[in-house]
Amino acid sequence: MDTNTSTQQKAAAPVNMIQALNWALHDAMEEDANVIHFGEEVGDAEGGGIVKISAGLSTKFGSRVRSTPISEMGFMGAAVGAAVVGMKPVVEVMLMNFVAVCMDQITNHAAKLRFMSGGQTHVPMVIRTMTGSGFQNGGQHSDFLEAWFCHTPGIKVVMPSNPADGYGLLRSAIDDPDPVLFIDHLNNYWTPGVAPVRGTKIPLGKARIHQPGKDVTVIGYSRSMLDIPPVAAKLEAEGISVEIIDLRTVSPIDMDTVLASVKKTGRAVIVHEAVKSFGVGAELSSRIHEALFRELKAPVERVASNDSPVPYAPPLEAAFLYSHADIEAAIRKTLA
Amino acid sequence: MDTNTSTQQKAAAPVNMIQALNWALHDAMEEDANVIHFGEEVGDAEGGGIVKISAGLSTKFGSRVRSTPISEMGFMGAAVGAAVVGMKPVVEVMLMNFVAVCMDQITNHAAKLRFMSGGQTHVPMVIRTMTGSGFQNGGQHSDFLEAWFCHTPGIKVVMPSNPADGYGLLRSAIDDPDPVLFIDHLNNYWTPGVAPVRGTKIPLGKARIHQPGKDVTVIGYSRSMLDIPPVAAKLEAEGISVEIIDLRTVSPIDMDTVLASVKKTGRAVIVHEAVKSFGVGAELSSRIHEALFRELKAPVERVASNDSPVPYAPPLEAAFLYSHADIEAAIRKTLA
Amino acid sequence: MGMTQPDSKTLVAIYKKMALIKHSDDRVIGAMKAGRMQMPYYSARGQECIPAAISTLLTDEDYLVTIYRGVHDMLAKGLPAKLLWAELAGKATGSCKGKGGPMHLTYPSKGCMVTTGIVGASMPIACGLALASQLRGETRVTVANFGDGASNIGAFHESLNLASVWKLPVILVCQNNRFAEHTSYAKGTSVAKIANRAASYDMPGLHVDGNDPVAVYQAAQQAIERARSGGGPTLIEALTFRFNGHLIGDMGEYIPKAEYAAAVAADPYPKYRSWLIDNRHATSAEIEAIEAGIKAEIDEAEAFAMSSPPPDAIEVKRDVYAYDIA
Amino acid sequence: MGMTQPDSKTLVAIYKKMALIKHSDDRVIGAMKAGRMQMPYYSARGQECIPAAISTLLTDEDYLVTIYRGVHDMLAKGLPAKLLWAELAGKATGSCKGKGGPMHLTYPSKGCMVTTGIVGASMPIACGLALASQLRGETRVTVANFGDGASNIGAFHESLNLASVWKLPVILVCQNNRFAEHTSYAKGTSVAKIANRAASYDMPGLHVDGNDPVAVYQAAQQAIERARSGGGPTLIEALTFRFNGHLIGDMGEYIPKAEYAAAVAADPYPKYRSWLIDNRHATSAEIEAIEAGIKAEIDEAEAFAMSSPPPDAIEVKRDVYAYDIA
Ligand SMILES: Cc1ncc(C[n+]2csc(CCOP(=O)(O)OP(=O)(O)O)c2C)c(N)n1
Ligand SMILES: Cc1ncc(C[n+]2csc(CCOP(=O)(O)OP(=O)(O)O)c2C)c(N)n1
Ligand SMILES: [Mg+2]
Ligand SMILES: [Mg+2]
Repeated sequence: MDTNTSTQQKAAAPVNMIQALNWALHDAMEEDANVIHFGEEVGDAEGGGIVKISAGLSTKFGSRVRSTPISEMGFMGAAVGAAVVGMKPVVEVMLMNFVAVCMDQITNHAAKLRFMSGGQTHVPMVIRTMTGSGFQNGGQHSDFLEAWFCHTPGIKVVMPSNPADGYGLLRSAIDDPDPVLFIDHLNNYWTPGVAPVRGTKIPLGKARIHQPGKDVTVIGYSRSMLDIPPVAAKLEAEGISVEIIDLRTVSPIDMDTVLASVKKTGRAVIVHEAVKSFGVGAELSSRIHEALFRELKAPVERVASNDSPVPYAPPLEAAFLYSHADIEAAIRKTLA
Repeated sequence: MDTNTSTQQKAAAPVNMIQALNWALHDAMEEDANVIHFGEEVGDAEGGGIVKISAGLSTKFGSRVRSTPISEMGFMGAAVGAAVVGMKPVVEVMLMNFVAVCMDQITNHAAKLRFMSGGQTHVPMVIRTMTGSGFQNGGQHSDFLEAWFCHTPGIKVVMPSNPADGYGLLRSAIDDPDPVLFIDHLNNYWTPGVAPVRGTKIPLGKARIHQPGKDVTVIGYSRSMLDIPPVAAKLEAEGISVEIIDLRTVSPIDMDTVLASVKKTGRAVIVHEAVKSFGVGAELSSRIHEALFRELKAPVERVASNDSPVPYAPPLEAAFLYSHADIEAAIRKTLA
Repeated sequence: MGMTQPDSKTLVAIYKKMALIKHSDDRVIGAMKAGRMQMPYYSARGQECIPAAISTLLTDEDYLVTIYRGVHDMLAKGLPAKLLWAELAGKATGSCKGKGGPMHLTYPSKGCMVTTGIVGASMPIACGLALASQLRGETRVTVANFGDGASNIGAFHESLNLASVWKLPVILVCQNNRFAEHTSYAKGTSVAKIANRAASYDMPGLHVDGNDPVAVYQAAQQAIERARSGGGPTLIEALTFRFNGHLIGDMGEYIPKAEYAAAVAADPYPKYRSWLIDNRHATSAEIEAIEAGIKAEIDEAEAFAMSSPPPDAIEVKRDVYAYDIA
Repeated sequence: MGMTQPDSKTLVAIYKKMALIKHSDDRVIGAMKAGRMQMPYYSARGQECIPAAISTLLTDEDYLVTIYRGVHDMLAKGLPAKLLWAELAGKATGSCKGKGGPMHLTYPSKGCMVTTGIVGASMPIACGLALASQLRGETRVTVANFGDGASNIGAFHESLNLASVWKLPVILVCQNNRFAEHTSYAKGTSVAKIANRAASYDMPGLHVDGNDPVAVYQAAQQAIERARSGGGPTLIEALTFRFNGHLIGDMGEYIPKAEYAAAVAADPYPKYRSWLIDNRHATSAEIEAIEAGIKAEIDEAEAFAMSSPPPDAIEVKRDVYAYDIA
């Protein structure tokens, strides 16, 4: 990896998500001395993060980048405090399940201080974390928990699916005056993609039409954006035209883009890795039904993971996650 | 309050929720030595709980009832450990927002140990907590957060609305072999209601038809069951017949009862105090649309609180919560 | 690090803050009893000399984080009484526009940064404020208040460890009033002195009589000098008592009668006034003038609060994010 | 409380457990390197004498809670190697039916109650197991394992305080291997010895050489006797090292070369074997026989794991609740 050599950001050379996020951190830190970064193992002495997203940053930016003791409540609260006086902390929670030990600082503090102080203070911090099944990490290291935070007013939730979006969204998340939870997925860290252009920021709250289509809208974000396109390609061969939307920001949802698409196609399918019940898909589905009930040709379908903890053994992990066949079946169901 | 005098449970004399829950704890502890109870202030030396739900229990049951240090992660984990070897802890989290300091033991442990151990262990514990806006308790003491736990496979969520249900559901929750989150609401602790009959348990996962009706199904639970009936009564006068369902168990939802009702009425409105976006209403709405799309006469409506933290000043608290007028408008919308 | 005996001017300044806290508290409770105000109110009556002495050593640049029982801390640090009263009354003119209430008092221009209602949460946030000053090369210090009960929660441990390994300029002030809600110290806390827990973090731990303004002042002075000069954090445990229970309405049945009587007999407020006069730091007339001034200030604050308009309903849509929702 | 010098039989029993842990670990890593197995595997190679010595003092009735790096603890306590290997291999015959994996090993019939992947979480759960025995009037004790890094998280503090105020029969064993993932002890931990933190909870804190089975045995003996006789909890810090990094694949770049070399030179396994022979607790032949027996046991375990069927997909619907879902 070319750590921090942001001069190398040429649209031509493909890079992976790790590189893109590393560049985003680097560029933000270089431009604004208020940007600081901490979390377990993020310093170069500790390897620059477990997948090296922070590589080179402590070497270049010194004490603005710090490896922390294992004390998520402590350092999450420290991020809140620093943000209240205008620092812009990017704090890493190594894996998403560990938010469970520091929810209080995120949901009772970061998300609420602007409101509770009557706007006197605000909390411009980013919480970066990663997750995903498929690595035999078992029940306590694999969950997608974005719905908890989507249900928490005051915080935004961003979940990129590719390197260029990752860069652009992380830059915007760092600029944002309010707390942003930024969730990576482990499944495509090393997959090359189009490189970001230095300084190109992608606004939060704007979805991306990944592929236009006419017959059905399939909405994904994060990991499911790896799975929807191949299914769509298969159906394309049969003459089924799929419009794919990558939400990118999961809260607030870009309903304008979603509704415009579903108004056109009359059909919608939502795909996410988080367990199905009470997930993000439920909110999207209800909003689409509420807004377009008369225009819908079929009920909105949800494709998501099994309502269980994430299992360890590979065949069970496969059974936990939705399959491509599930996506295909859901699309066909809306067309039936 | 007649603490623990369960002989006094006569269906004739109305009692309030506090008394009903106290009886449920008492009767369960009397019948099964494995039932233990702890939390902040629950011992009689500390007043028997801040609203006295635990009054008399430590006096009668000794060290099986304990006031804890302020260390929710510690004592929640202790409940998990005790449950794993067959104790049946009822652990109190004083107010719902404080679950944010002990989420890890609830969601990563209590909810998952049965699955992760391949069924070798299970966690028969009850987490009791209370919440509700309208008491000027501000942003960190008033939230309904049930959706977080509904989205967590392995744990059940129970939210009673009246004393008899409170008693019967708490008894079943204590009997249940899996963890149950039991959420009271502050708004009707002191409202008298029909007394429970000693030993009468209400099965988890079964909704209650509060009132039969023909034109529209209104689904509530917990606090919203105070608000739906008066609105329904008002509309009744106009000839609008409302069927009211009290979910009682919010996860798993009794979809059989819900769908049978909506199949009949063709219309549904969901009302809860939690903030609207990504709330329980979203899951219900999507499931109803998914199952009854062709039968529905109008899209399912959701009535819930404003997507903000709970404010302090009474006029803002009033603006935060849905109003009776909101419920009425939603019902009328489905009929339009 | 010097142990300065504060001069008369300082001693009187401390008294003035104590008087403001004490009288404001009496008046709030009076207004509540008379039905003019209604709220969950956590009186700190009895604990006033702790923030009064500490904040005399702080500037407006220094940061404060406190808890639901923090009106005394906020007043001592400079939150104007008018804005406090309007906030307690839930008015649009309150420091938090009526959105926060007693548990979330905030007033950044005097360094009153955060008030939390979650036990333990003041400490991690204070570490972050201190981290910001450290990284910016400022000499500000941050004071974090918390109770004895809070010393048993995880956030205490994580914060003290973090403050120590990062040598943060933070002063952790445990106002030990012997009770956590209705739970007595020993039932919840496994150590004889909370100050001793500092040893777990290679940090000085000072144990002082929290009812003695001079003792508190001297301990705070050491801690603040240490923090300002880059020496890192200090834990101060100040032993005190709260006279009005956990919150208004609490009848204190759980407090042994003799313990309560002894605590009231040791009420720091009249004791300190006599001490000031006896030791000629102030005359009775000067003290009377201070009290009269404070009475006027609170009269004005109460009148302001009562006559202010409530917030408009639209405010629930504001301050959730930087932009308005819906 | 006596400080018994363990007899030869006990010393050899400890060795046998060490050998089982050591050889199982070598073989797992071998199988991974050969591509026969794949998993996130947290080797405890180097730490084996801690659980080997402690569990010699425990019965099947005593409870154990450990962490992701806990294969050694589980084997020492009695989790059968076959069931371990099948679980690691993700097979239906694994102790957790392939649902848990290395981070969630469980085997209640030998007291192996919970393995957690969340740093710090072993301790509150252990308090609950100990509470159950206390309330039931049993003499069982509970052992909770955790790392040096875990001593900085809130759950440590809350658990030790709770264990102390409730006098719970729990032994808190910190296996201090000097690193938390890639972070060295001093970067994360503000105290010279973790055992010293026991003072914050009015609890004995024992600091021992975790590579010396006799020292570990004697410390554990004190702690277990204290717990069994109602004396309450003890914190034991056992100094050790992990030779295979945080997890397999970790190349250890963050470990100073000299530190690593010194640690390997102090490898407790060959050292203890020589000591046993030199001090005539066992003959070379006896040791060889033990090793051969263990080799056979692991051969069998590996063959069992490899030949076992994977779990059926329907298993994701089972064990979520007492009933099957969907
Ligand atoms: C995490 C958490 N648990 C429980 C509570 C409820 N609660 C509010 S104040 C309090 C007692 C705190 O005691 P202490 O720390 O001694 O402070 P004091 O109120 O005596 O000033 C408790 C248990 C809370 N606010 N937060
Ligand atoms: C709450 C939490 N935070 C972070 C992690 C990631 N993590 C796993 S192991 C580990 C290091 C733990 O170090 P230590 O306690 O010394 O135990 P060791 O691995 O050295 O045995 C970390 C940070 C986690 N599992 N849980
Ligand atoms: Mg106190
Ligand atoms: Mg370690």
